[in-house]
Amino acid sequence: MPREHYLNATYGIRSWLLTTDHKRIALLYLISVTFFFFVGGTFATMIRIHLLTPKGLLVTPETYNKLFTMHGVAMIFFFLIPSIPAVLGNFLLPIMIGAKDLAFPKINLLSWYIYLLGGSFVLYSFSTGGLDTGWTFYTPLSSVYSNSAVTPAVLGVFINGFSSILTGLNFIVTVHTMRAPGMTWFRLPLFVWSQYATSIIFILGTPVIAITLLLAGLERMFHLGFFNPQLGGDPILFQHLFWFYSHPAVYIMILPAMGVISEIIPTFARKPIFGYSFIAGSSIAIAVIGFFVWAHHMFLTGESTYAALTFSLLSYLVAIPSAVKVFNWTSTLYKGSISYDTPMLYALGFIGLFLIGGLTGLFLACLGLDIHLHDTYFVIAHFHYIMVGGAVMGYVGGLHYWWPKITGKLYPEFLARIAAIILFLGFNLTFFPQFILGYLGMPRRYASYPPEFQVLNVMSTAGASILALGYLLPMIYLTWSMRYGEVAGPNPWPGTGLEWQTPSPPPTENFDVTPEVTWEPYDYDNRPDLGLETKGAPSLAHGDD
Amino acid sequence: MHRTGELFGQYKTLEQQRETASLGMWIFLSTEVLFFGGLFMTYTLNRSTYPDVFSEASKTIRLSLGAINTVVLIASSLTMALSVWASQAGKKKLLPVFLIATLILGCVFLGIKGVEYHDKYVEHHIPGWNFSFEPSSDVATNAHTQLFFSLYFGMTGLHALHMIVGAGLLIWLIKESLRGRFTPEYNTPVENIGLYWHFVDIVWIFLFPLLYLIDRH
Amino acid sequence: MVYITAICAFFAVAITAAIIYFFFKYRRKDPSDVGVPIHGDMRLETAWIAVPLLLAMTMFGWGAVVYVDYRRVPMDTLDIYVIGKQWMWKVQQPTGLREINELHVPAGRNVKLVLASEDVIHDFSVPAFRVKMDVVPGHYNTMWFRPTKVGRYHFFCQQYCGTNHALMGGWVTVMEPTEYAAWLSGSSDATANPVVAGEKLFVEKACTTCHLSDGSGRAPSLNGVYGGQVLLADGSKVTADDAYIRESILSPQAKIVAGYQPLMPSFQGQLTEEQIIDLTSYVKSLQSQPVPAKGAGIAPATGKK
Amino acid sequence: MICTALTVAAAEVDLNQYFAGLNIIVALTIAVFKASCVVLFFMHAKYSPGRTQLVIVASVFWLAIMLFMTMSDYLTRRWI
Repeated sequence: MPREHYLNATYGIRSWLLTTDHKRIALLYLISVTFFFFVGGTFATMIRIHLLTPKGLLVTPETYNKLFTMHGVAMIFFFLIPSIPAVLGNFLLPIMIGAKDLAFPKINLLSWYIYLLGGSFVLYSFSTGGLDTGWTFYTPLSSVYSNSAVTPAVLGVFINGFSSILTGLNFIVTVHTMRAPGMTWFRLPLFVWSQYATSIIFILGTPVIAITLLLAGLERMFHLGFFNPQLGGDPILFQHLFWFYSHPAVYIMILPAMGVISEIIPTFARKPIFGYSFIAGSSIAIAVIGFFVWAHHMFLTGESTYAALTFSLLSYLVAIPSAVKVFNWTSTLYKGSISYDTPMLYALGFIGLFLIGGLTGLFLACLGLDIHLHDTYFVIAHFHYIMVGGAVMGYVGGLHYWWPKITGKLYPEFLARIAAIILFLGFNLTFFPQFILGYLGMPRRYASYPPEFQVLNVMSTAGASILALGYLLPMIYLTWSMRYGEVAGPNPWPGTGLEWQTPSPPPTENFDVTPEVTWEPYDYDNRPDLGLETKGAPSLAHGDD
Repeated sequence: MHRTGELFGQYKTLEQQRETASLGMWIFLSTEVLFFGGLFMTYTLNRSTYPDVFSEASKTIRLSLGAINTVVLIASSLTMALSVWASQAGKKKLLPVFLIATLILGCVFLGIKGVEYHDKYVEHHIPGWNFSFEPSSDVATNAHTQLFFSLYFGMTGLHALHMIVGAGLLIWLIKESLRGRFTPEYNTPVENIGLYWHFVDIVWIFLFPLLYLIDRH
Repeated sequence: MVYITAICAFFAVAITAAIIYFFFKYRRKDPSDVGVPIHGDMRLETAWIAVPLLLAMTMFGWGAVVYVDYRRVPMDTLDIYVIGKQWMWKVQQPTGLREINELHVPAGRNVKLVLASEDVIHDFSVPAFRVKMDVVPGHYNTMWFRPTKVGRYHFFCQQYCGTNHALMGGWVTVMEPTEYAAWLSGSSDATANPVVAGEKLFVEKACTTCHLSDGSGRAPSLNGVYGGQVLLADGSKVTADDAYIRESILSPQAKIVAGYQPLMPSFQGQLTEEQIIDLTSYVKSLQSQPVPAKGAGIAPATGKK
Repeated sequence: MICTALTVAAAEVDLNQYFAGLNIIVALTIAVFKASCVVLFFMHAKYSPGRTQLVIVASVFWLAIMLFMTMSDYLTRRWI
């Protein structure tokens, strides 16, 4: 007779759709987020095929504009932002701090329904006329001139904002009040720290974009003039308000991925993370300073020179905590006991890609260079390195890392390593040429381009097809493993966090007895319960240099 | 999750549950601050761009109504604070009285707001709908006045919407308090809805000078 | 550019190398091995906060110098008006010669572009000159560059502006100054002269009823206004540049000249950006006219009647 | 509380044109005063745990950031 756990505790569609179990809600999110990923991915594929020839291969310029807009909206608002927080965060955060559930389970379920409602508005917009404003919804193009279905899309993103807000609220409160005995702030796993930092952005940033898009929607419906210069409004104000959220939103996407990486690296190097408090602190620093840099998206709108100088300076400051993280991860590898398991491949891939993405950000934050690079393919390549190379690699890596916990099954390791390598290579081939394109001056959002850019575009498209394969593979074998995979056991890697102390899959109430935390995070040396041979004095063992 | 009495299964003690709910409410309110913040930002910029037009337009709103409403709303905040006190002190008879007083004051506020909106309708000051502004027929001024009224309706409308939600919550509270559900040990809903109500009051405290008072002489 | 690339490349290579090195060096040799417990090092942390910070500040400083230089337009420029409109660029040379999706400029001279949009936000970008600027409806932006090499270069619209965004581009032609002068005079004709067109508009729109040149009208004389300091009713002063004149035509109530009543109606919606430029050119042409003692628009005449 | 409402009414009737903007300053100072009273006493923030106070400070701070940094763009445009 199989043990009872959260998956088999109750049966039937109602027990899923009305569940308040954070683990089941995480799976609901997993399904819906994956759906939007493939919607966005389909658009991306069409974009890349279209750009094979200078004149455009596939569609009219009008359709092309809709494709990249819908790609952006689906990927950013409905995949990247909820991906790690709402799937992995939802599943793991309560377990990692030793709680039975989030602080407000019903609100958690509500936020999934809000997500669905927002998502259906957006899908409605996609299927009736599409959306051609760019994901940035710049006014007055979106509020006056566009002929596409802007209103439902704006409403959809507006509604979806509340889903993020409620998730963030739930996380912050949970971390504050629901920790198990002994789980002090500096014993929290770094993943929890990163989720906490992300939630700060959810709480303080998301309402601003909600009201901004609402105003833009009202402007479109009732011909008001908030952002319409012909009626005395100011389109630049829209950009200020938009980026007040949307720049921190970049950190919403990357911070949780950084959290995942901070979990994977110590596990597969079998040693404590280097500079725990600096990694934790840098998450918070990124969340806070990330709010003070938004107008670096607007250096060339005619904003004041002084404002531009301030925002450029602050943008450089926000680069420092990210650099600190990278240095600390790299140092964690030093004298570790490193294995080649799939999550580790993703984590190392993440560092490499994030490094390139982050360093090219320095180019863009530089006022003088931004004059040339702004709104070119350089920007596209930069943020795809951060978001796909960073956030998606982190998400997929985390999914692999915790897959045994979520499903209780192991995935086929060999296939998974192949997929990780394919993803890494395909990604670089897709986006590295775009840096060069951007440097040569190819503007973004172009349905057709001068012929001299063709070679690099073809390379990029070739890479994209490899990348697409790289995404299909995990999709297939992970689904396969749910049924046919090997049984994982509670702690296959082994990891040190509380989530590995409970059976896989965890019982509905997460722990059979409330755990008490008596150890420091990632402390492999003092954990006889993991069944590993421990080292004595640090400097004597293992190291030969 | 199972529930024993008023304690939900994910918590260990009522105390923990109360703290959690209170923190959750505060964080929700901080979200609300920034939600209204976007509107305040739009207002600030436009006021600084078109100070004269905005002051001209604000003169057409009836100050007396706004002032009465301010008093009414602050009074309702007071009765709300008294309700929270009553629930904490275990005055089960008094609690519904204060709650009903709060609700009535809230409705008076909404009623007066309705009168104001009606005025605006009569004067054709509703943006996007037969809008016209007499003192000047100038296109630009007209557009900028319309901007003022868009903000006026946006800000007070969103505020009124919050009031309506608050009134709904109050009705639920009154019903539960009549059943005697709230005790000194368990009064979180009263407290949290109280916090919400005070927040709505604070928004109005800023809306009133910004929309009615500045440069009106 | 080279500097930043070098620094970035250095870090990228160094860290990647470190990762790869560690990856193979500290490969797990025995399944039950654990790593050496090293928890951190204050000195290292301080170092890798301080060093990148310093490097970042030098990058910032260099970028700031370039940017400020770009945003401060030099005095002796050749002024060309560029209007963006879904989905074409209209260019107006100083002589009034108009071009569409073409821009001719002389080599070796500072060129200032005054950018206006008829509808949505566009962006005028010449990658070969490393310059671009958003073209925002409702106000003017300016950009400048100094072409050095004769030739033809792409320009693009670089801010997404709707369906045919990708087709909204053209060519900048850099010519020898003498060739440019010849080209200008060769294809110019009197009717295209913006000053003439502006003067005609000035009469048509009945500006002349109030703005009398001798300063006796209900509105200030415009002689000598352009480029001068205007004293406003609230006591502040403003430079009468293109942006000020545009604003005065479209929302005259925004800035009232000291000593005058806010009587002027707005011309918002009645003039295209091109007509506004014509009017501005006309006002500009009055720069050299004698300023009347009474009723002048500019500041030195401390205007209280 | 009600008396603060009266001061608003009083401040409003005055012609505060001793120097430009005094009106705004007076009106907003009173508003801030009233709001802080409500927060501190009605909402018991004065007697709340530190983290609640942190939430309040954070939201006001972020609002200030948004207003201040955005306006800093608009108000310095003419400086160059």
